[in-house]
Amino acid sequence: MLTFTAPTLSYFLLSPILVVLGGALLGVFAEAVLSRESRPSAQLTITLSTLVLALVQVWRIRDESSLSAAMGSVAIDGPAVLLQASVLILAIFSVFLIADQGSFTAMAAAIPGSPEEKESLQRGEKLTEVYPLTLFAVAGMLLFPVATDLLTLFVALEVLSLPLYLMAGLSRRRRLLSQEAALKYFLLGAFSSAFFLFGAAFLYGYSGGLTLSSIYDAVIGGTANSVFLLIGISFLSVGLLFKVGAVPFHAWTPDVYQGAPTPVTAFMAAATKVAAFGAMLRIFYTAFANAYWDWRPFLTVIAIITMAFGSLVAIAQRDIKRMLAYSSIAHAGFLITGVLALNKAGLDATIFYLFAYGIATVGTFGIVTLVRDSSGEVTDLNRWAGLGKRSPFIATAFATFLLAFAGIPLTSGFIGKFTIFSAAYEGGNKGVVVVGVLSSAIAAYFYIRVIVLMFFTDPEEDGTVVVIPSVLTRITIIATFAITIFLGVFPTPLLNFITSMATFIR
Amino acid sequence: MTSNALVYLIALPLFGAAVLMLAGRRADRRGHILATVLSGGSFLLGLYEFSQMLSRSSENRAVTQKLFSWISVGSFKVDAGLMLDQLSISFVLLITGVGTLIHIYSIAYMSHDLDRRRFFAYLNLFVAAMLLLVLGDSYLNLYVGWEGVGLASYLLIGFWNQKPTYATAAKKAFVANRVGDLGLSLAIMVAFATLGTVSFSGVKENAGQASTAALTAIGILLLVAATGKSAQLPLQAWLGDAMAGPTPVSALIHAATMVTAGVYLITRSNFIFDAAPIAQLAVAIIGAITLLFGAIIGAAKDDIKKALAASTTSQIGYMVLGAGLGPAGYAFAIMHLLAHGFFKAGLFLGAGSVMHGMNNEVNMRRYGGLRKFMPITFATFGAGYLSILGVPPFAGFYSKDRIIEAAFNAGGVRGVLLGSAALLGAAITAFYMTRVVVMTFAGKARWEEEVHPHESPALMWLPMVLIAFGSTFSGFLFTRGDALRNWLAPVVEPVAAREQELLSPALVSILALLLVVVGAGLAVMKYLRQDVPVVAPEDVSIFTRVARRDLLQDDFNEAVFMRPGQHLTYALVDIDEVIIDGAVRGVGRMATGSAGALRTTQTGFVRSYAMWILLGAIGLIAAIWMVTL
Amino acid sequence: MNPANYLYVSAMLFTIGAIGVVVRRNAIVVFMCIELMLNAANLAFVTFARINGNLDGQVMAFFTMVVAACEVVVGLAIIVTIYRSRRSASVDDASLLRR
Amino acid sequence: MINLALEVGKTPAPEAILFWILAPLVLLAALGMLLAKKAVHSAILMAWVMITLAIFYIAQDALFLGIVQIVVYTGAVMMLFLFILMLVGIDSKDSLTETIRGLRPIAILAAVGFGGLLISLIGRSTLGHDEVGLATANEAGNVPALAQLLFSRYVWAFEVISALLITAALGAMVLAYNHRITSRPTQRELSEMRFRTGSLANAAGLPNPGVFALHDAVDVPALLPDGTPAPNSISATLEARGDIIDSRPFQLGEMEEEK
Amino acid sequence: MIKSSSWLTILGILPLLGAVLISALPKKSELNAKRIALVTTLVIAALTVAMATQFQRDNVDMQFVVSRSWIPSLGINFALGVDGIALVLILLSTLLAPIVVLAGWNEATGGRWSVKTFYILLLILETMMIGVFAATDVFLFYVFFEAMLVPVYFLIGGFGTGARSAAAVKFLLYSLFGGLLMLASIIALYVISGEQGGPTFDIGALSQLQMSSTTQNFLFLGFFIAFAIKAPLWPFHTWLPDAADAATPGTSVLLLGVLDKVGTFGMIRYSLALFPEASKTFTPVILVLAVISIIYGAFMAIGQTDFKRLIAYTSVSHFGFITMGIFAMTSQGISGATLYMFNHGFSTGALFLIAGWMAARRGSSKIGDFGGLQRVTPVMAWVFFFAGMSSLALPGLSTFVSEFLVLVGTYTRYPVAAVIGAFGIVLAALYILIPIQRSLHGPTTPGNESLTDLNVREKIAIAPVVAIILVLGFYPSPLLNVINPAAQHTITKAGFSDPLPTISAKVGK
Repeated sequence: MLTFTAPTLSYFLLSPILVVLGGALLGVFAEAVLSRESRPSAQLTITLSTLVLALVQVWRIRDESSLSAAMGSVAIDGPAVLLQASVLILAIFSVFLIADQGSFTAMAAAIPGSPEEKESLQRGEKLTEVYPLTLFAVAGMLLFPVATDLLTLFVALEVLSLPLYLMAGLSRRRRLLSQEAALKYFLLGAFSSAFFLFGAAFLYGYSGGLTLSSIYDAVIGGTANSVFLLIGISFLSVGLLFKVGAVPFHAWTPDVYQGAPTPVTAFMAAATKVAAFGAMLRIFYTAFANAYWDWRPFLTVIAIITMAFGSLVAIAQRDIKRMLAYSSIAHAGFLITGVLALNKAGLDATIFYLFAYGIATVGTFGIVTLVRDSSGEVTDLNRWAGLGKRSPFIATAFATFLLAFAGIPLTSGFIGKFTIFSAAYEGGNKGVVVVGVLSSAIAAYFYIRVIVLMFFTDPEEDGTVVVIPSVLTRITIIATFAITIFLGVFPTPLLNFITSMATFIR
Repeated sequence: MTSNALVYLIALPLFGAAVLMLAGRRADRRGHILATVLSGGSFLLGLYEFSQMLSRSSENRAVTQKLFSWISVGSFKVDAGLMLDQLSISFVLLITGVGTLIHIYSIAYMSHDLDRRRFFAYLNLFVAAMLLLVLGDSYLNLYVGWEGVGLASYLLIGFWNQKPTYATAAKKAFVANRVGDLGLSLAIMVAFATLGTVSFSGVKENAGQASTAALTAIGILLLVAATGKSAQLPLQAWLGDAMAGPTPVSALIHAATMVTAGVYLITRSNFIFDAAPIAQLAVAIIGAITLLFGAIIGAAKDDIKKALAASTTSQIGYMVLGAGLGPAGYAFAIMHLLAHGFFKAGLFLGAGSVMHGMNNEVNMRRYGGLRKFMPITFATFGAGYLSILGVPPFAGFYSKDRIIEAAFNAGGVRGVLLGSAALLGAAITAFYMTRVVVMTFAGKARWEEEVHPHESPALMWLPMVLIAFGSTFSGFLFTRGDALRNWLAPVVEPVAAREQELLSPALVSILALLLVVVGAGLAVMKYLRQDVPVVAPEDVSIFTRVARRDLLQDDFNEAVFMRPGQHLTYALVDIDEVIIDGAVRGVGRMATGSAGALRTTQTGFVRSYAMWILLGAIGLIAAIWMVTL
Repeated sequence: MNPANYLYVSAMLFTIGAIGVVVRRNAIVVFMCIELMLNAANLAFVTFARINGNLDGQVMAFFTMVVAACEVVVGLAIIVTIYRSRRSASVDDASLLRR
Repeated sequence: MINLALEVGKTPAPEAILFWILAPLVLLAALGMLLAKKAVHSAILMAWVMITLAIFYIAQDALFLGIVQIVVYTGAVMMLFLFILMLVGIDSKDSLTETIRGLRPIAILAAVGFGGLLISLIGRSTLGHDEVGLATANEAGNVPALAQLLFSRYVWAFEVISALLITAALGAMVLAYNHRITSRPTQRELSEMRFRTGSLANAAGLPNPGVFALHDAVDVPALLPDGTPAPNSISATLEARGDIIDSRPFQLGEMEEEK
Repeated sequence: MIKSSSWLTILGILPLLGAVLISALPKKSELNAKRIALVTTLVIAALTVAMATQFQRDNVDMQFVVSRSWIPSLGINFALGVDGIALVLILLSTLLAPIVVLAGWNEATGGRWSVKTFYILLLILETMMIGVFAATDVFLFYVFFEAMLVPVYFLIGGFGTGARSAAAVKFLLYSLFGGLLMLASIIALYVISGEQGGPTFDIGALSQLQMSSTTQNFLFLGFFIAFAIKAPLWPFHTWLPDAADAATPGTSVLLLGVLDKVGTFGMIRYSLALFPEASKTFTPVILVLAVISIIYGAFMAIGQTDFKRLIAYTSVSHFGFITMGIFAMTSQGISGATLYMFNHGFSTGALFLIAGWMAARRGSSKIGDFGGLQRVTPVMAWVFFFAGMSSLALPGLSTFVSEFLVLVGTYTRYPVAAVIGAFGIVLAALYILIPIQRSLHGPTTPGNESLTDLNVREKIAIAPVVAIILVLGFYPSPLLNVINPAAQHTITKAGFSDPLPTISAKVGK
């Protein structure tokens, strides 16, 4: 007869995740008990305090290092803390944007154009379910980069994905597009997670265990030939690369970025990238580290294609959100070079880049929410003409974010690119560096085109205005702007912090 | 020996130029006087230096003045230094002397011009630059003056640049000169690279150790420089057009001084040419060809100034020929240069006087019988005429015959050819100069009715008279006891004993005179005995027509340099636009195009997105399949 | 019997599912094909569990089923929403977002 | 073929027989699912695949999973599918023409390539050890052993997955639940509305569909007394699906004219 | 007295202070903005001259050195310092700045943005210019190098004429492209330095690195292409005419006069110093490009119909000379090239300012639209003529000294290149004289009769330029004495020495 030993979970180490999950449950509960009118403010309070509390918890566990927080399913180490903190900070800013409820439909179930929809809008109802959904997604994102077995990874992947699928379909305006985005995101997401799972199966078959450490051990001392390992790595990568939007697994990105409500786009562009790359880093740096000879070539090719494709196709975009989507594809390529580096510098640089990029992304989409006409957000690039004249500060902030994306010095993006490319060079991937640099040159073109449009083209009288941002949105934009500049000029504190923290434990 | 006064030779006229330029209209009233006084002051200073020099032994006559270190980089060290030796002083006196006279002349000649002040500013600038040219103690200093006179020449040719043709003429002069300057600057580079110095003394010292090839290269490049400045083939074409400038300018710059700078350069560089026989021969050949070339053109010109300009080309050809004969010819070249300075200046001033009295008419076919109206002009012109023909005892006789003689004595076929050319040139010279004199002063009056020829004012004829004295007596003075040759001796090596004499001096003189008589006679026959038509006859031989077109020099330049150059320019402009910028834009278009093409992969169909994922996965496992094979 | 045979079946099922996602147009069928892929993965897990002699694979397969069930709920909700808006369940009709 | 037969012969247990019977069937069913024109056929075939897989699980000592597979998957998930299928049109068919140019040949190539490569790779793999079998692991019974793992080693994931379930519920509610904005009209209000507004045409209720001898199906609109069809006699859903049969052929007047 | 280490920082901060002051002004006070800008730039110019007097001429080390840790985790320092070459270029920048402000007193009006913005951008640009020449940390240099693009971009695009925004974009993209290639090389240097004893960006330390020749060649190319674009060298030049055409005259002066020098400065400071071996390898190619630039630029200038484009192409030709001088690797070549950079700033600056004034008065910068200006606006015509003479390197004017040094320096090592390049002298006469003939000379053409001559402000602005051109033509020693030790140091460090005269070689035998 089996004897059952009760599992030991370190609730302290898991507290960030638990806090967020708890907050989400509280949100669901509030949804049930509170009146419709009081929900928005209550939900916002719950969500923000949850996230802040979680951030505090992350800070409290910063010096911990443990593989046994959850029976070996979770590793708490430096990178974990950094990535979780990044996710939480980005989530807080995103929630600020989400709280500006102009972007969400009042009644998701109502048929677009139906009287119910109109009625609900007229009554000024709010879709407060977004908050708990966001928290669930955040919980998944917190877990994804710290999970150390394939099972937890898979569960975390789904926990972070499902709410996002839903949230993508909740746009207030152009709901057909939004629902279409949700459908596409969902179908492709499920498709790719099937690949992930299939890959996990083969890795399990190869190593005889589900944990990353068992894979690591099997790579070093296993008796099997590497076929299963390779199949496993490949298919697992398909799932991960899908999440980060690498070519050729990128196709969902522009459609979903465009269709989803802009605050959700901000959230998923910034935070999902952190989570997904965090997981990638952990998996490739720990489980697969010694098999780098097998995965590096194909990941190199993907990095190159991704950078080039993203930069190139962005040129042809006429919609600001689609353009940013392709830009995010290109950035995924740059980030993969950091994974490829497979050294400490690469780890540090990738984490820094993720944070810097995420901050700038949230800021960028925050500004996108502000440019509107009578029918909602204006994302047609041509109608952004003359924004610099209408609203110089917003335009300047936007230009700064774009310059950060382009990697112009004195912005965080430059430090990010510099560190990540130098890590890649150090890792021996000189070709990738060259392609990266050339892609940056191409990318500069379309960023600059937007700047030209904003500053050097005369505005058309087409009713496009920059609305006065709400306090929360304003905080988001100002804070992200400040961080972007600060990290460009004085990156040292953060770089040092990351360097001192970021070491994976196995 | 050092002197502190040399710089003032240059500074005086330079100061004048600066004042006249900067003061603007305020200096309109007295400016010309200031300029003339300063130029005269320079002349007096030159005379003073000359007298000082005479009081020293021939070895110690040269004086130098180091002003400051001009350029010093690594071993390339050039001081702003001046050097006045026997060769320089000859030029200084010519420049300032003739220059001052022409200043005086111009006061009257330009009295009606609103921009007279500007004219005098240029004149002073020219004098200063020319003095710098002859006083510089290194090739680079010389170069400064060299281009400076080019600038002054450009400004003066284009003095009336509101006439587009004059502006073009000025530009042409500058560009042609620049080609020559290129030679000079390259010569300096070669000199520095091989000899490590660019000062005259240094080059002279080191020339002995340099390879003949290097020296030949320097020599040829210096010759190129000389051809540009001195209007020798193949860079002669600008001089005729340069007559666009006011006539005093033609007298001073394009006859007496600047155009002879090439001869100065070659003579100054005698140590190089003496060690580079090929270069020296090239000099002589260029001189010989040019003297004939210029003379032939001169014979076909109806414009009095252009005829004289062609004559200048021809006469400088003599000088260059002389300089190309080496030690045997340097002194004669310089002598002819000085004599030419007088008589050609006189001729030009005479021409100016004629124009002055003829409402600026330059077409000799519109002259005739002016002798009666302008006696003084006729007399001074006549002195210059006789001098250029080489009639004894006028100055030209001494210098030109010596050159012809030296040419014959150059030895072998070379000597015969060069000498014959020089002799033939003398005959043609006689022809065209007689033609000029006859058409202008003799025969019937052919001018239009409203023209009232009159003698020029004293301010104009006085300088003409003084210069006429020069053209009459200078030759005699120079040759007396080989005065000039001995004077120049330490600068240009004293001539070696004559090895052979193909023709005796007397024989040369007789031959030359004979030919002169023939040439003059022909001209008299053609232009005095027959009536000169007012409009140039069109039914003339092909040779005449070609000569009238300046022996096709402009056509040649146009066909060989200008047109291809223009076509090249237009082609390059197109290339820049279409190919180079086109490539840049093409990269942009390629990016946009491929972006547009790649964008179509985004079909909007979720199934095709899934297909991408599937294909990606297939790509991955295909790669695995390959590596594990 | 060689358990690898199950793996072959699993691979084939996975392939069929993947192709189904690409070629079928009805969103529900597409979704079913994805479920097929998950099941194929499960079969692989179970087979590997047997090969490796531990039950982790079976636990994983069990979790997969739970996840799949949740996915089904969310997925079908999305599909129904779209159907209500467009009166169509064809994924091809949802192609407004492009370029 | 011979090899195959030999292998079948060598297999000691009935598992092999089971496998070689069911494996082709499951693949055929999957293929059928892929190729079936009607969605509902696909769903039925899918259910068969799942049941077969459950049998495979049981055959591989995964008793618990096999049962769960049948109960959860075949029982719940597939029912959900069928349910939704009913909702959106049970017999809607995929049209045969491929809308995306060139997709079909690529898909066939991809299928062959993907499957072929995968199988060839699996065939090439070695694990370096023989099949261990689950005898030891299942010593105390499959279910207790699984429970042991589930509640100790994997308890964290087990906890987290609850978030997934809540998300799913919440999501379904967000997307499907149409909360009432106005209060529901009472019976009285409804009847007042019926009589006081507009004509009295609908006062007696809508006509029933298909009231003919030839046709009494719900998808045939009723004919009004004047002989015209009454479109509002059939369900809006059928109308939306386009599943309506024209009622004109059954019109009375036409029959008279035939005489 | 100011501490030696504070000089450069003060110089760099002052313009920013001015910019802050201007931005604090109320929106409408244009005149005050101009005044502040003028005063600030004048003060900086005066301070730079004062600093230059403190410069120890014979000390080849960097002077006025300041080094603070900036991003220690990447080994990046805020390190400034100047040698003779950098000092001269900083002088050029700060002297040109007040001239540009004064000369372009009204050029900011009619721009896309307020006059205030123009001067703020201008002052920011001045900081960048000082920084880029003073940086002794490669990373810092790169930051200035790239960040400089932003104000220029806005200056061209916001205040220029014609197709300004297209030109600004072309300029920016071109420069960015080059900059990114350089970034790749910088990254490599960083990594290599990390492998050889600690990552650093210090030029001195980087020049000690051991690199395989292949690596060196590639890294050299990364730097060189960036500089060649900046300079601009054929065939990377096509952005320049567009930019110069579109920008305001003042901006163009800074663009041609200072910004482009960053390219040639970079070649001396970085290409030669960091990659001596690769420099040797690529010298033939570079010389060919330089010679092509000289001749090609000249021909293109001859073929232009617009003053601004013409001047831009003359610069292509001049930059050919500068590049040739640099890669001749002789002290005359490098000193000459450095001096050339300084002189070119003033002579081309003068040309551009006057072309700008002419265009402002006439409303067109087409050469054909002018005619007979010498009679109408004599002073303007004369100054243009003077600047033209300077541009064609008339002896006695400053450019002659530098051009001749470049040619002599090149000839001693690469005679063929020097000889072909020297043909640029002749072409220079053409490209200067043809427009002079067409616009200044000839009869006054319709539309030009009533143009006004230079006013007092303009005369004051241009006078120092004329004076500098003239004085340095006769007395370049103050600059040469500063440049020479640094130039000598550069070639010595690159492993070269001046070729001896051939006769001394012969004598030596």
